[in-house]
Amino acid sequence: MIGLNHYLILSGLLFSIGLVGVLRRKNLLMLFFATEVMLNAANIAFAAASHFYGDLTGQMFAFFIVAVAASEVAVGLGLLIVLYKKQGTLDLDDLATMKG
Amino acid sequence: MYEQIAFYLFSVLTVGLFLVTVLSSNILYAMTSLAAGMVLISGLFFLLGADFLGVVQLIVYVGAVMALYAFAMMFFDASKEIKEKNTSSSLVFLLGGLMAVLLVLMFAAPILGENIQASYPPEVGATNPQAVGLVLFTKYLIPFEVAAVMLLVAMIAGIVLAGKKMDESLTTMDDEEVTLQKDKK
Amino acid sequence: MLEPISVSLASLNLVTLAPMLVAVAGGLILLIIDLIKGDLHKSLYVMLTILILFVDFGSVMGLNVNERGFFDVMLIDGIAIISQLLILAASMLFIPLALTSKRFHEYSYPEFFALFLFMIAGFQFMVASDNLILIFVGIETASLSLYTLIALHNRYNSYEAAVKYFTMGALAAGFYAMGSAVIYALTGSVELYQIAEVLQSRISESSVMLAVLGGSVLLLGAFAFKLSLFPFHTWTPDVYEGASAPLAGYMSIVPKVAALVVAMRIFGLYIDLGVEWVRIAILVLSVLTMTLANMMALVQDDVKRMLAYSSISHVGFVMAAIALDTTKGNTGVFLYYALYMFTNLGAFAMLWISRHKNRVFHKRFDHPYEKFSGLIKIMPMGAVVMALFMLSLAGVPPFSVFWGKIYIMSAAVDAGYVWLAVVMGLNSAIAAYYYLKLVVYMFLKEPEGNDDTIYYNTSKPLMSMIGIAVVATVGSVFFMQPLISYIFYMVSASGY
Amino acid sequence: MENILSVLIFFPAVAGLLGFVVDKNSARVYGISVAVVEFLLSLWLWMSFDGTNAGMQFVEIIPLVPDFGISYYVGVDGISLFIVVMAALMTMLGMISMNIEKDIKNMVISLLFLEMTMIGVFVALDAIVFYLFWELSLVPMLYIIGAWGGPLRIYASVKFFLYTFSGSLIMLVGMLFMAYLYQSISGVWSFSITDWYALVLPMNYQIWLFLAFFIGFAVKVPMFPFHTWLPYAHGQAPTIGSVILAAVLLKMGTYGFVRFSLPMFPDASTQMIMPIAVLSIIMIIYTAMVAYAQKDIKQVIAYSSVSHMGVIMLGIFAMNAEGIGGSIFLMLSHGIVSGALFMLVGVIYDRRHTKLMSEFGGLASVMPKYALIFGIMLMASVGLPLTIGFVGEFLVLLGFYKVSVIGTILAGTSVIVGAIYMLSLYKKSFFGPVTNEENSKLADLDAKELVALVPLVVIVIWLGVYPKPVLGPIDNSVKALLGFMHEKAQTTEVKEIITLSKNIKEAK
Amino acid sequence: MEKFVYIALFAPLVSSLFAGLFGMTPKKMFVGVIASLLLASSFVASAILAYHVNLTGSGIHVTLMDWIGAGDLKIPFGFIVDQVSVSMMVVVTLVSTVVHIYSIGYMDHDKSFNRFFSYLSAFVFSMLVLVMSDNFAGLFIGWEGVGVCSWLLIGFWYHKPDVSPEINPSISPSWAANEAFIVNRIADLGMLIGIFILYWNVGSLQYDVVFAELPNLANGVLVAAAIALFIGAMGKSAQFPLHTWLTDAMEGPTPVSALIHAATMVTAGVFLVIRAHPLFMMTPEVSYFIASLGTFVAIFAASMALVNRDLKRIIAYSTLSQLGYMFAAAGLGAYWIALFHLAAHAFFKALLFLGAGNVMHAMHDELDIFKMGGLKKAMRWTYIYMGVASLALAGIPPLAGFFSKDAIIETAFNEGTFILWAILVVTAGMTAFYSFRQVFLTFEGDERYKEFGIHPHEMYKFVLIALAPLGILAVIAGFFQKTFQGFVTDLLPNYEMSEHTHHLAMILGAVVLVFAVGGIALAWIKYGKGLKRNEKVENGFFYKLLKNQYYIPQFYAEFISKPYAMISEIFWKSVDMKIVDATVDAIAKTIHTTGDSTRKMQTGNLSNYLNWMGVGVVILLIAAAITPMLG
Repeated sequence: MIGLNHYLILSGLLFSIGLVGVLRRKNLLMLFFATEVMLNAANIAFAAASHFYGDLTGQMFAFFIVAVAASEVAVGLGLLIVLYKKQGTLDLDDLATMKG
Repeated sequence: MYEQIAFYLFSVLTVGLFLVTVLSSNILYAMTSLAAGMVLISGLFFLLGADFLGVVQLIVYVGAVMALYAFAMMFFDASKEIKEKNTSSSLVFLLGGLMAVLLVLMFAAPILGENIQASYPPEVGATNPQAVGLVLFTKYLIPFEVAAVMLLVAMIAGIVLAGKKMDESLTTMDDEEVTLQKDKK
Repeated sequence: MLEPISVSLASLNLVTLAPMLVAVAGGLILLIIDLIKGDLHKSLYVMLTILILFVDFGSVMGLNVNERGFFDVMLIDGIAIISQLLILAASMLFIPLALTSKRFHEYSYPEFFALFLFMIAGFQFMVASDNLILIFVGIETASLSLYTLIALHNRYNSYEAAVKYFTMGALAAGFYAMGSAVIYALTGSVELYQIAEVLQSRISESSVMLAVLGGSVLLLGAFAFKLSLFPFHTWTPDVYEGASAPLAGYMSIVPKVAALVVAMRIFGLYIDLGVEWVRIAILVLSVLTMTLANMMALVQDDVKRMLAYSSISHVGFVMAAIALDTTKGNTGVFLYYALYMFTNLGAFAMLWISRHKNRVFHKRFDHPYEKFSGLIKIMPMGAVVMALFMLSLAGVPPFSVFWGKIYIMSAAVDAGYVWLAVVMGLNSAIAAYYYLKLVVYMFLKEPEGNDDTIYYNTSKPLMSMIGIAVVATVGSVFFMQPLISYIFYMVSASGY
Repeated sequence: MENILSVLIFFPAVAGLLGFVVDKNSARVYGISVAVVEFLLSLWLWMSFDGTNAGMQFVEIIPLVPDFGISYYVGVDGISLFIVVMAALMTMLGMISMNIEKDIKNMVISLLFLEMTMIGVFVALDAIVFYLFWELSLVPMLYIIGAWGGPLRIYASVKFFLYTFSGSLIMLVGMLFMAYLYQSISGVWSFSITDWYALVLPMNYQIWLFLAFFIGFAVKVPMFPFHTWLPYAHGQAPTIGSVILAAVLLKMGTYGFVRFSLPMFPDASTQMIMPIAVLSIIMIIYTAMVAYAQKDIKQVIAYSSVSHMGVIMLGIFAMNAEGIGGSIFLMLSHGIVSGALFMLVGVIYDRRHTKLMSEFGGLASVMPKYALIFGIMLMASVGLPLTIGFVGEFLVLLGFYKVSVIGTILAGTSVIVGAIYMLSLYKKSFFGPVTNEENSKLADLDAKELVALVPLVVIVIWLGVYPKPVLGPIDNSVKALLGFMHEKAQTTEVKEIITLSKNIKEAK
Repeated sequence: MEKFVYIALFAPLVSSLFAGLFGMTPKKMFVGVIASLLLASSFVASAILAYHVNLTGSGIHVTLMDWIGAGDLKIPFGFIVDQVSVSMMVVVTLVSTVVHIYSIGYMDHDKSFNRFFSYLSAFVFSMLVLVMSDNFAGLFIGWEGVGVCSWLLIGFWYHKPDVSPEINPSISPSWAANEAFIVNRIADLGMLIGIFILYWNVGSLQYDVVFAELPNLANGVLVAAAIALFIGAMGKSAQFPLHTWLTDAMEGPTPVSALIHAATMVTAGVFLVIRAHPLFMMTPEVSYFIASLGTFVAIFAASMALVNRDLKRIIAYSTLSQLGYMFAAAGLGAYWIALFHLAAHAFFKALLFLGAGNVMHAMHDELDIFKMGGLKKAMRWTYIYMGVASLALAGIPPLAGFFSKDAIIETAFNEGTFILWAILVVTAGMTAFYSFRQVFLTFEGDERYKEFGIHPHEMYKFVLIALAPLGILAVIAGFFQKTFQGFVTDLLPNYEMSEHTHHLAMILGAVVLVFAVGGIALAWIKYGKGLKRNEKVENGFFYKLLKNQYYIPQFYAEFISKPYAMISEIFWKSVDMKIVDATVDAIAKTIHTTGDSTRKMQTGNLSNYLNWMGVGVVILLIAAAITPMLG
């Protein structure tokens, strides 16, 4: 029988994968992909818990996470565009004028 | 039985696909596998009876978000192989691995509470979208509206940031230049 | 078919929503005005914004304590009211700073003001709810606006700042989502009061302890980012440096207040449940934060970055008060920010009016210390005012921040954390060094470079804002009593 | 005039604010006028003071933050009265003797603010108000040292500020804890010192609180080994800065011990007699020897200040009326004498722009008046009877004898080591032939300097010959203090250590 | 009678202040005259008081005002004129008056003439406070006051440069002044401790109260108090080992040496022992120690005087030696004899010094007696005065010294302390020898000064006349021994020789006389006809030892002064700067370096920032995972 734990573990694994992506990616666009992975991992957990409690709140949360993800993409891409116009690259190693 | 098979199938596939997403150095592979993983996740949602969420996942993520990324990818001319320097930090994998171990440990526990009353159970006899709609437009009306504002913000932000006006910066221009530019218009 | 659901309007308690509605509607109005007639002067928008904020402020004042609305999603308790008032007051102090004598990019957008109002609405939602979903959506609304506002300053540093902030914010959002998911999986609820109830019954299950703590860790990670606690603070100095000075000052107050309120709600819940671990974790983080940030501030070459680190340190200070989880500690949080607000905004405003479009004094920094050398000779009043702010930030009595400091230290002592108070004291001493450094530059050194260009961005509105800040900083002792009793009443009324 | 204390505190502050308007060239006169008025006000305070009343007089209470127990609460007793008068006097004379041209207006304003804070510290009866003035006094001093000082002025001023500031923050924690204890016992918040007196605390609390307050005060005193900011501060400060610093600011620390530590923690204080005595004796001998090694006249006097402060500390912890009364008198006398000595160093510095002893020699031939006044102050500094310096030192040593014989003998070496460094200083700079050509044409004291110095000479002799008008009220208040401590002490051993005068014992 | 007390006491103060008014102006003759007149009036008042006291047999006690009142301590400015103090007053004011008049002549050419009188009168005032005070604190005022005046006067010629000790053992007047002051301070500390002991055990510092209370005190307390007070006395009276300052003090003008360092101030220690005799009587151990030390100093100082070539230093050593006699007497309980010797000594020693001053005046400040000789032609009166004074000092009857010193030696015999007696007798012989060695080398023999082109001349007439009272007293004072005894023993315990001693008195006197005359004769043989130097003796160990004052000054310099300076330097440079201050700075530096290294985490690279967040969360999670396991 597949229980909540199975889903949660899956979610945890995906979350970790997303984290790895966020931590290692140097290309901003690809880094954003990884954040999507993390949010999706959370969504799975919500949907699963929602299912096993028979409660819709989790689905609601997942729903809003999707909305947030979409908004973030819009703003994030907007930022990337201005940055790209100025810098010509999305490599975040080049993004270090301010430090110390 | 089929639920188990589906779960394990979807799970293994999503994990694999997302691994490709975060590890591949080809942005096209990464994006494609991300999109595919999201489709599979919507499959998990269906499996969990969250039909509406599954659909939203498909439409919003796979449809809208991925399309945006695709456009962005083209805009940034990133379709070619991307060279990332100093990515193979063992620290990253250590952190990711530790995180995974800890989360698995955490989730392996009997996390499902007993005797917990569902606060918002699906309306009896309603389909999942109906039930979702009922909750969304009563209890979660306010977050819903705020989400609308958020999307509006995102839209304005996207427009403003990507707009032509950002090309020249008043911030770095001297006063004379500002007036000059105004006159030009 | 399903039965239609009827909900009475009265039960919705719409008034709880009024302040946010004002802000959102205001933002929309500004957008519409822009649509109808472009090319209007920024002063119009500034004044309209102030008016909207004023109405917003009024509607918050009109709220009753401890009300819920809209299917209990909205929670108007004391801390929600105080924090909204703080947010609005800080916003009203901030927005006139747009009226500089020089033109800056962001103020040429009417959207700037609309986004600003949406952001405020986001913060208001964030503090006026105990529903994790609404909190999340509120945070994101506010954050997304804020990223944009930073980027709109439109120079390379501000993009860099916005991107850094955004990316780390996205990671924090991931932590928040996952943390909420864990909690939801544990309790089947996303509403804090229900979570508290369920957790109360499950706290004895040792097998889920890791999950309970793990959820708190993920949330703590998210809020530590928002509050810039060590080691989640790394964005702060860069973002402050990249943002315009007033916005940096604003960021050191309003988002922090909002995040602190939520942190108070969430972690207060844990501590109330007797999860000492959370308290210790917060204490460790906050002590690390104030100490290390202070030490880093010590070695800065730029005043703005120094102020950035100092604001991190101040947050550490305040965060420790939350860990105390006493009414006095929580009162101290708001008191501190109410007082810190004036001083800090004043300090950043002083930077703002000394802001050059080109870097005259240093090739990287806008506000290197050298810029302020011998200011007492060039602009005595300016130097005195800046020194006043610095001394206040250092906690020299009787200036405003001192009162906040002793209140929080007193709270720590009351709660039995004398060592914490000592750490706070020692940190204040370290902090005094870098504030003093600026004072030393201004008063004790000879001017460098051309003198007349320092206060170049000045204008009447800026001066009056600084005037207000000075009055509030110096005269704080006279409004301490009403302030303390009001805040204490509000905090204790909402049970924190 | 019942609110004379508030007038005393805020008159210089208001004058300082108005000073911004005064023209640069008139600033000096403005400053002097204000200081004179302030001094006259302080004399009025003395005249209206009832010397037979040992308690607080001219008390004013205005609640500031009642919820938190903070109020504007001021008053004087015999212990603080004279320090206030001295603060006003030294500010006035310092201002008169001041020989600064650069940014004179800023200097005058800083001095006036400094005067406010000094007087505020000594009349405050609310811990927070005390702390407020205490910290605030650092700011003008920082500016005075930093803006008009020598080559290392910034280092010196920042060190001064940070050192004192760090110490006092620990003290602040102590105050907060004290308030908390008061609140937990009485149920109301109060930072009033007189309220705190009423608390009878358990021993372990007393010790910790004592230590917290100790750190704050010890840095200010400055006690060994917290003293190293002082030579820098003095060495770099302009004359006026050193005068005020030595005359008044250092007294804040010792005053703090009398006002806070003793009556609030009598048991802990008696417990700490020995450690403090050891530190004080080290201070006395060690810094006197360090003073002897100095090459710079001002540094000698700076270190001698530390040494004398050690004697004051010793007297405070003698726990009898002779010792404490002597200490307070010594605070006054040290204020006047060291202030005068710093002024005198300033005189020679103005003329020669050096303070090294090796640059001088034979000054007595060239500047006889100067040498005379310096000699008188020197003798007062080494505690010659019939000068102001003797009374206090004698009483302190006399009082401390009760505590420890060996300690008194060791501390008594201050009369020897003090004579050694002072006389060798005098010999090196004033005696011998005029070897340096530059010194042969030096002008003797001018009218301005005489106006500043002669009153000090008069006081030095007057109070040396007839200290009663000052010692009387001090003695009254000290006896009351001791009586109070005796009553409050929890164990009989402590009660025995706190030596009451016989007339108190008889009265009971 | 009170008004005479005040006249006696304050006339010198008025004189000092009056002279002080002109302190910075050029010489004014009237300053000296008025000062002398005021001093004379003080003397007259003292004499009247003495007469009064003698008549009534009781002292006069006046209280001027309160001085210090704190706790239980009440110190008034109280003065008591009783037999002891009035004797001292008379001696002090008499010698002072003479010295003042003398100084008008002696300081004739000094540009600081007025200042000198100011200091000198101030000294007299302090000395009077010392002797007249009715309590220990008042005594201490005078005690310190005379110290300061002594400092001022020794260093009167402060403008002289320092020279190496080989050239001038005193280095410079200012150096000698400082030495005197500091050495005295060491002793003063003892005195202070003595005062503290008495206060805390008696509760008062008034003589009468203290002495009345003494029988109730424990022996230990008494001994401690006696020792502490005697340490004070040792400093002022330059007893071994605090004696070095006295010879160096000869750097001061000669009237100062006469007044302060011979007649008055240095006897303050003896006065203290006499004043506090109830205490010392109750502590026989201490008294015996005092006597022994006195005896030791007597011979010790005399031995150094044997070889010295410095006119004033010889007299200074003799002063030291005579002080030893006085202490011997006081320590043996013969207080009145001590006081008598004190007075007699004051007269002839002052005379001796003043005579030496005349010689100096004549010799243009030359002090080396090897460079003098044959001065009797030019300075007949001075020769007579110095001869008389030396005879008195040597104890030749019927001069004053014979009576007073003989009594002391007799006392030593009487007490059965034969060793002391023997030493004192030998010392008497030595005294005679060095006194006359000096006299003969100065006035007799060949005129060695001529090589140096000096033309000596006699002192002013009025000065010589003014010396007459001292000369007369040096001769006749001894005849008043019985009167004096009768007078002071109203207050002091009487001391009579035992029957046995009484019988032997003549023999004992004869023994002493033999030694004295022998000494004079030896001096005449060796030096009467002129100076014959004996290289062999001068290079001998003993000669060198004595010449170098037993190497004690060198010892002090090497083992006290230099180490003190060195340790001071170490304390400053190594301890204060390198340890104490460096610790403080190190703390600040550590904070700073920590900041500098922590700031490195702020690389500016977003990836690092994200990693930091990851690290933060993972560490917290690990902690969260570990905590439940730990319980």
